[in-house]
Amino acid sequence: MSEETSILPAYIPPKARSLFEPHRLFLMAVFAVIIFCAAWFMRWDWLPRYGGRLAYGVWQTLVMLFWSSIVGFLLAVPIGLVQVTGPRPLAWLAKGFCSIIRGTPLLLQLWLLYYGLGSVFSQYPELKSSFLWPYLRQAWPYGFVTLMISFAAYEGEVMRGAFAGVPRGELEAARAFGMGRFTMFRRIWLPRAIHRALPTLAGETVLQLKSTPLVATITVIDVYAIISRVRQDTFLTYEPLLLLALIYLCLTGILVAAFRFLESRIPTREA
Amino acid sequence: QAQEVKVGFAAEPYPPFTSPDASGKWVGWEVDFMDAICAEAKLKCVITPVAWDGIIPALTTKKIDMIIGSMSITDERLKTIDFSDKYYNTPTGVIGQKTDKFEATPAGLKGKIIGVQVSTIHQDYATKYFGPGAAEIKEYQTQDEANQDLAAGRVDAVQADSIALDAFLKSDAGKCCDLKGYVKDDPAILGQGVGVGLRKGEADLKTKINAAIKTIRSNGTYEKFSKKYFTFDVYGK
Amino acid sequence: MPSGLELLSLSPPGWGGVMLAGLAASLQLAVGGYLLGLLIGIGGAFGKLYGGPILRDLLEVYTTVIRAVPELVLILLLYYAGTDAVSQLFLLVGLPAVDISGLAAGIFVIGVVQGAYSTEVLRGAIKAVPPGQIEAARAYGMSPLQALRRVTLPAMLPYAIPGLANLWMIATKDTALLAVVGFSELTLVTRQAAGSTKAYMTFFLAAGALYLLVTLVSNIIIALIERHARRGMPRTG
Amino acid sequence: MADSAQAIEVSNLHKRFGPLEVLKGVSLTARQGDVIAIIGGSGSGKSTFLRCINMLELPSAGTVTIHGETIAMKKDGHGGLMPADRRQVQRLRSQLGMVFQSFNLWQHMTVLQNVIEVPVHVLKVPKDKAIETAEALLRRVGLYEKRDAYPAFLSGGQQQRAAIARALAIQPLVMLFDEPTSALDPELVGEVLTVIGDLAREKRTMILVTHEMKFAREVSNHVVFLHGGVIEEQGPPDAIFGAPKSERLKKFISSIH
Amino acid sequence: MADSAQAIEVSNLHKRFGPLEVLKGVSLTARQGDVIAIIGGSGSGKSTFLRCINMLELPSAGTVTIHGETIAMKKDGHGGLMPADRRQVQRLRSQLGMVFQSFNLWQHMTVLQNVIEVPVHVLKVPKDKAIETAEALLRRVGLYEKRDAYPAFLSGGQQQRAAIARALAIQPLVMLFDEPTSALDPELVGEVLTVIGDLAREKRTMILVTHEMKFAREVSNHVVFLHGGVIEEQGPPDAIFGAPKSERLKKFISSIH
Ligand SMILES: Nc1ncnc2c1ncn2[C@@H]1O[C@H](COP(=O)(O)OP(=O)(O)OP(=O)(O)O)[C@@H](O)[C@H]1O
Ligand SMILES: Nc1ncnc2c1ncn2[C@@H]1O[C@H](COP(=O)(O)OP(=O)(O)OP(=O)(O)O)[C@@H](O)[C@H]1O
Ligand SMILES: [Mg+2]
Ligand SMILES: [Mg+2]
Repeated sequence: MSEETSILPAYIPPKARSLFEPHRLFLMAVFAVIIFCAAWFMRWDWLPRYGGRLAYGVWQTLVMLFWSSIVGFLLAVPIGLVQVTGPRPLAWLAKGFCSIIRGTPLLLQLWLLYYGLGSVFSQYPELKSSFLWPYLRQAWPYGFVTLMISFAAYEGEVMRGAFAGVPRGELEAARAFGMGRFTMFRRIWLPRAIHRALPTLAGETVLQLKSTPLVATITVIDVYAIISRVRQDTFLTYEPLLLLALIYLCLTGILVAAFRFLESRIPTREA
Repeated sequence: QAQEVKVGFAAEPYPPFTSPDASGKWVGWEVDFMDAICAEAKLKCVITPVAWDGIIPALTTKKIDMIIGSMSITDERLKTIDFSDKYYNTPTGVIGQKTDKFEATPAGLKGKIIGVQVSTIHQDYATKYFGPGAAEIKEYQTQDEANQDLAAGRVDAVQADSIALDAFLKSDAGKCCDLKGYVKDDPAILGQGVGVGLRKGEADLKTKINAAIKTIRSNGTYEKFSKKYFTFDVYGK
Repeated sequence: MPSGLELLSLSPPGWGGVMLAGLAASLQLAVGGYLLGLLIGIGGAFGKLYGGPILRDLLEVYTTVIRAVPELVLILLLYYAGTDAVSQLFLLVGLPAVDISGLAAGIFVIGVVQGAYSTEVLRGAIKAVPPGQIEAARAYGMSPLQALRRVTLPAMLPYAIPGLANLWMIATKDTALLAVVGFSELTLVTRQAAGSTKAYMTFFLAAGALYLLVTLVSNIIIALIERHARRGMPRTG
Repeated sequence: MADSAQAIEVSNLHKRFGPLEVLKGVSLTARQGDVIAIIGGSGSGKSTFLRCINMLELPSAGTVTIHGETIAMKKDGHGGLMPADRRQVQRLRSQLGMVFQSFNLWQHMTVLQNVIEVPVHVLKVPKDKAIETAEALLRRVGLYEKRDAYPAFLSGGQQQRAAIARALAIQPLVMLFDEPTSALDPELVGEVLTVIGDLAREKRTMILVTHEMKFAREVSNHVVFLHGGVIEEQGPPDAIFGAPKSERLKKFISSIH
Repeated sequence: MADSAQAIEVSNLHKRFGPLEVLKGVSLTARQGDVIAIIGGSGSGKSTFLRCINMLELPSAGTVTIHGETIAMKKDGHGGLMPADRRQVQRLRSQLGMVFQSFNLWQHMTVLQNVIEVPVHVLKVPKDKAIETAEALLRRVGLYEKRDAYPAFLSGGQQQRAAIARALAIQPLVMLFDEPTSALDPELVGEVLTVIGDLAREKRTMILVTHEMKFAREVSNHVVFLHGGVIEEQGPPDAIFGAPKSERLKKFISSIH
């Protein structure tokens, strides 16, 4: 825990350092050896047969992740905000929502929504003959709604902390200069809160990425489901899982890099 | 002293083959089957429940020694693990809503949405024979979920093992539906039946098990405990 | 078929007792894994912020890889491949093979996973502490550890609590993954009960209620901690 | 200055924090172009008074009138007051510039962004015009080179100058300065003095809290000495500094070394 | 004072922030009991210089010696320096008291907790003794009534006094003050002056940055004028303020109004 690097974060952000420092080269070499061993000593003959389906699965995963976290986050902002500012009844409502969603397993929610609510829908002949039925009988709307709600609840909690953590003086300054509540929120409070919550949000989005496979239980097929399929078909233990790990690693890498980029847009002085 | 063998069971219940009761005891046809062959082969068998997802690695890392879990023998799987001879094989059926009249043939299922359990031989079969004509083939993680969706009207037909379907049709939820018939056999896909999963290279154990299966088939033990569960011969052709 | 409440009674044939035992097992795992994760997280966050370039890169690899790879994969790899490797190693040096308990392995796996997440949560929280306060601690000759304990940790708590609370919620539910190694925690016994009795709604709702209960109790405790942590902070808004 | 219109009138202002009554009835009138200096011991409630004028602290009792418009208040149910009409407060605030004792710069914006924020997003000045004004102001306070730096990387005095520029950029009718020169060196203090003089000549009104008596004497045309929650004495600077009447003020003045 | 032992020696200190070289070789020697005032324009590097002495900023070049012990430095691989031995820095720091320009009180502790924190947890003074000392100090700076308040609820001056009390509580051999009176009223400035005088009589060494030239003149026995990254001029206060030699200093002094 030495102190040297902490003093000048603005001038030597980690990314500015070369990719080719000795220890990084070493790490990359280790990684290459692992890949090589995996490719050489393990069975990959099943790969071509599933290639197309894997690509489709990755696409499905990304679509689910993208929309559920964007819409979920848009919901999370008001959920976090009302818990800090009130009004009281809304704050309680938001708190209750977060507690219930965060307090129960995602699988259960998915299941209740799809098999519970979904089968209630099917008991109404009017609904069954309406233009909505083609959507309601499909699985993805339920999967999407469940994932989105879950993200909103978890991120609502994160945003609550972030909103509460913005220094009061900066909000006062905004108020003192006659900013309306909305302008202050849009220009000062929200950006400050988001910036401060970014590292946590990055983690939560990765978690969301890994929650998406659950939609396979209601017949929405993503990359995880395809890999399960491979495992069942071949009874191979590690190979499909390693490929899955690699795919998730790439997706996460992209996510993390994107968040790091956002974070570094505003330099902060660290101690 | 008898050799101790850890038998892996799928921790998820699969009645009437394996399911735990509320006191934690495992019951079902496959439990009786295990008891019979272990007695025959003079093995001391210990039930070790492992979730389905972890059952193969548990076998390969020697946390268990064999798997009794309604595993169908296929060529693809034989590349990874070994199987004993088959110990049961049941026909494949198709069910649908009572109000909906159709047959379990490609023509009858044209334009229908068919539900199957993911990664089963039924999925492969449905994809090959019904896929071209059907509106959609939906993959479910468990058979129960497929059945529920049939009752809810979100799929038109479900193809599965006739025993599993039978259990469903007899239950309250299954009142909506009836059996539309058995599908035409295709051993290349529907396989060579269900066998005991074994690690590769344990020829000794495999020989013992195969011998035991043969014996209980011929001395009537097999028939005796099967009667408690089924009205027909689960061993199949 | 027995009614919903009979199914939940505490002694067989009710599944209530089994479910409570499952809950206890889940909590044991969750608490152990969470605490281990917190320790790793504190070290990791400080390593990332103040460590040398090599340490930082290694930690970056750790957090990225662990967070990226689905927990199921990690558990299968760490539990099966990991314990296998340890056993092989023991055999090599002539010691008897060890049998690592499911609980220990589970706590270890959950801890390692949670550690990666809490590293990031804590890193963000530490960055949110006004740098002057940490500088002041240094300026008065506190050792890094002291500054951490006396100033940085308490000062960053208000920013870290929501994220850490989320992690705790996740920890209680991640224990479900340990079903893969045959650990009888709440989700697995719920599935077993539901699968054996076909009373899916009853058991899933019961499990949901148990999880919710854990959450509500946790919420109360977290709110108390948070109120304490926010002492000295004027209300924003 | 009797002809000048009345810019600010505070009457009988009370403020309590829990058991502590900080302001016990303070009244003050400022006409356009007035520069009023508020002096007093640390903790005597000077900042609180300024903050009550733009309703950052809600007074426990009393009224504030800005350019003839009295801020409407209503009971808040906890024995205090709160503004009856939020939009009114907001509108009046955008005519008040404020320099905070602790600067309160927005940490996620550069100096320039801090300065143009209010003109562009509240007053709807076109962005390029706002930047032009802002750069001129930053040049004036000697901060042009630092316009793209984030506040966390500035020296104390630089932050204070940024805060002053931010307040000036909205060209407010009334300016509230809370110790605007506390972190500045004598040369810059002189510069701020000039700025305030210019503003007064434009008939803008200023209320400033300061501990630098020399500065107060030079800059203001009216000095208020706050003590024990009330105005102990007030008057033109020469009278206050030259011939203090109250014992307390005499002691306070005498300690100027 | 030639007989006094040497307390602090800074030699040829350089500090750059990226492209900006703030200190371009500053050397300074303080003997025990010295009170050195550092003056200079805003942004001239005064705070940076103080912060380099206790290694809060790492110098780009140069050495710092405290009570005869030179802080060992090594290259950090990015063209800068870092302490070779962290424990040494830590030990030396606990003999240096510092009052920050922005106070940096610990927000999660009350005033009293802030003051006893270092004595109890670093210097291992028994808690009741520490509280006794702390309360005496708080009384001296007039903050006894606020001992159980959290910093966020204090006025600017009260925070500054708490910060001074915190620094005094460790009874350091060397005190570094960064504008310790910026938020204080004249009476309190007088009080701080007395405190510093007392400390100097106890042979403690002080380096203080200030913008109040009067204060600098009264309190110090040596004045340093920092400009353009170097010491433009230094000497006894009377010489500096009475007969400045450099053009720059003359201009600076003349602006004291
Ligand atoms: N962490 C940092 N990163 C980049 N630049 C910095 C940093 N800290 C200080 N500076 C710059 O270094 C210069 C000197 O700053 P310093 O705080 O030492 O000034 P100062 O003499 O104390 O001024 P003041 O009287 O206003 O407090 C300033 O121009 C400032 O912007
Ligand atoms: N939010 C608050 N809660 C409780 N007490 C407060 C709060 N704000 C200020 N006070 C108290 O009110 C009194 C007046 O504070 P104020 O900030 O107005 O003083 P001031 O005259 O500006 O002093 P200074 O010159 O030190 O800045 C102080 O005793 C302070 O401790
Ligand atoms: Mg004040
Ligand atoms: Mg400074």
